[in-house]
Amino acid sequence: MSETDSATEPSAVTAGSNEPVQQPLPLAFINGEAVIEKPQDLYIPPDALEVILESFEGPLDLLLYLIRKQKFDITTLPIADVTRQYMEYVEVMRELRLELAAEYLLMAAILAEIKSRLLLPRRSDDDDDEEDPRAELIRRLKEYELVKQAAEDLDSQPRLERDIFTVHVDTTESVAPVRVEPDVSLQELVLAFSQAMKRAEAFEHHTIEREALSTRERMSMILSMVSAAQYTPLESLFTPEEGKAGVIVTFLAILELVKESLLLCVQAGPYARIHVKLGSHEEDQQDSA
Amino acid sequence: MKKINKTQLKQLVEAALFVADKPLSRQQLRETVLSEFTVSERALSEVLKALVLDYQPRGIQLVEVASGYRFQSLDSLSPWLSLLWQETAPRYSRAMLETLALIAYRQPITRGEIEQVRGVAVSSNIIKTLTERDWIKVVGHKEVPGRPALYATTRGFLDYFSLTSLSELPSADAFAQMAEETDQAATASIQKEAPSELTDRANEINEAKSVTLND
Amino acid sequence: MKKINKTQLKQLVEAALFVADKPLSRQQLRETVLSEFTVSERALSEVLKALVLDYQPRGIQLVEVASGYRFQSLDSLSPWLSLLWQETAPRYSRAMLETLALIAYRQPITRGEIEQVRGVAVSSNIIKTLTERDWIKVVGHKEVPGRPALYATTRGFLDYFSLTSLSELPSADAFAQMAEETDQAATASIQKEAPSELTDRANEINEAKSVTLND
Repeated sequence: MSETDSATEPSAVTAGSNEPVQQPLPLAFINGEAVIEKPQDLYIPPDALEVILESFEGPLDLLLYLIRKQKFDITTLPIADVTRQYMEYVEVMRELRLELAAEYLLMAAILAEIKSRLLLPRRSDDDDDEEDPRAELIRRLKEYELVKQAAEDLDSQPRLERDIFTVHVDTTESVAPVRVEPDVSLQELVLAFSQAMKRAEAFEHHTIEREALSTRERMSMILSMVSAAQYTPLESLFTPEEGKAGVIVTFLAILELVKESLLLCVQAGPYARIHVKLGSHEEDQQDSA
Repeated sequence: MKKINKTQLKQLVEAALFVADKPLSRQQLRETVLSEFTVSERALSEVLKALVLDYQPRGIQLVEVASGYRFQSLDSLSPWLSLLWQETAPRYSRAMLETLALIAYRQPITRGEIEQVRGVAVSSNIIKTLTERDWIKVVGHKEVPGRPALYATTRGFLDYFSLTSLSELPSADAFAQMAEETDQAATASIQKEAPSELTDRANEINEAKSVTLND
Repeated sequence: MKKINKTQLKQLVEAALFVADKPLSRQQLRETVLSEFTVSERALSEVLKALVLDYQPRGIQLVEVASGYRFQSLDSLSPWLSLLWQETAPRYSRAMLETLALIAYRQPITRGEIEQVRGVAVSSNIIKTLTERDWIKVVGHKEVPGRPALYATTRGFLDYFSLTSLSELPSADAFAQMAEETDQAATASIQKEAPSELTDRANEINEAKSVTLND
């Protein structure tokens, strides 16, 4: 930054001495009123200047303001005039010991550089390659002007909270969130079983096989078919349509249930119909349920 | 105080009732959106009545509640409107899946028996969740002290997994193969289990089982 | 899938758009309130169009914004509706609006590029506020030293400004034209601003650029 600083000083001097007397420098608008005074002639309260400084969004904004104020055309940017006015402005800020953003000094350096390049005599063989040193700055000013306009347009765009409000309608009490249950795949289930079994000790008889499964399934089925309150005819537990295998599985399941006292088998006399009901302890359970 | 025509009054009152976060009373309407205007009590009543009528055939209704007027959805639409608020439940834990698997493969089974295999307690929450999902149910009680409930899977469980019967559940032989596939897919849950070990264990289990069945 | 008649469909869609906390897209309507019903794309369009028309003369309007359809109050009623709230709408500084405008028109864009165009540093606070408002988000990182974040606007931004797409932004055309010109010069200008070490390189680029410009 020290290089930039030193570059600012001489160019500011040059700007002041080389150019003809200009219009009074318009500093800024305060509450819509243009402040057009030569800064060195007029005491500006520091507060007011801070307002001025804050009203610019940086050096490009200040430059645009200066150009527009003087009714200059951006594309034919009179670099000497603009530079001189810019430097005066920067000087005032320095005099008032306002904290000057580095960007303002950098712009001062750019302006000085452009001006000096314009002053240098051109060598004829360079002419083809040499572009107007102002071109880049002009491009940036045009671009910034567009952004500035876009920001204003955006600000005037109807927006929520200020111009439009979203509606708020309550539901009646009968609306309740719907819970979406997680998906489980068969593979996950089988793997979970294999993991559980893997951890279990080998001597424990946690068995798995097709027949065992269907017997156990049948056991569950029978338990849900019979009640503790009344007897169910044994034959109603069989489904002849299943064939021999089905009947055997059902019979095995009944035997297993009887063995575990989950099922009570009752026969009134020889050759009488056999009835089943849930184990005696089930009775209390069923009644209370 | 300015005048306001009926159309504007209706629009303003309507919009106010819609954008407010809570019901608005006549008083509140007068103190806010209507504060600049001269509006007779009768004019306001008429506008409110007209609005109530306007919305009668629509999906939302203007109703008067204790604290004022508010728009609310038609009660009969609630079953579908509820679908706007879907809470996705978190994925099931390993404990949940193992419990379900044990009930599926070893039914009817008590909670104690599940705990014995898993080596850890089964939380009531797991049983509750599986019951609420209609995947498991109590089918009886075991004749041991405490008469613990015996759990089995439901028809809903079979339907969910597209099974016609429990015998269609993949058998022990399928474990090793599945584990292998899963290993390749690098699923974290099963990664540690070497496929060969699993096969051995599955065989052991099969042997142990045949003894049980024969006694 | 059930059938639903036109009156019921209209009531359901209307109520859903009213009770939802945010705009609903056709897709969202189908996935929630309409999930049980067979509704053709044409029937849904017709119902939405009819609802837009129904509300045209009213105090609230059905509009389409970036993320779907929503009911909102009539723009012209805002001076009075604002009276419903104690606090006034937030105002945004020029710095923030210019930054937001640049991100909107030039996305994806880095902070450095924004600073380049504006000629001043962009405060972290501005980026933070815009991010928290859910108006901008990081969509990637530019493959240059330091891999700076690339910012873009969100759907929330469009919704907030009642836009359906970026092409509806005011002065979009002027920007597109400028962007074309700037694209050619962009690299050069970045280098030119750089401190003296880069001067050599900047000159090279400037030379290259002048060739481009003279085409």
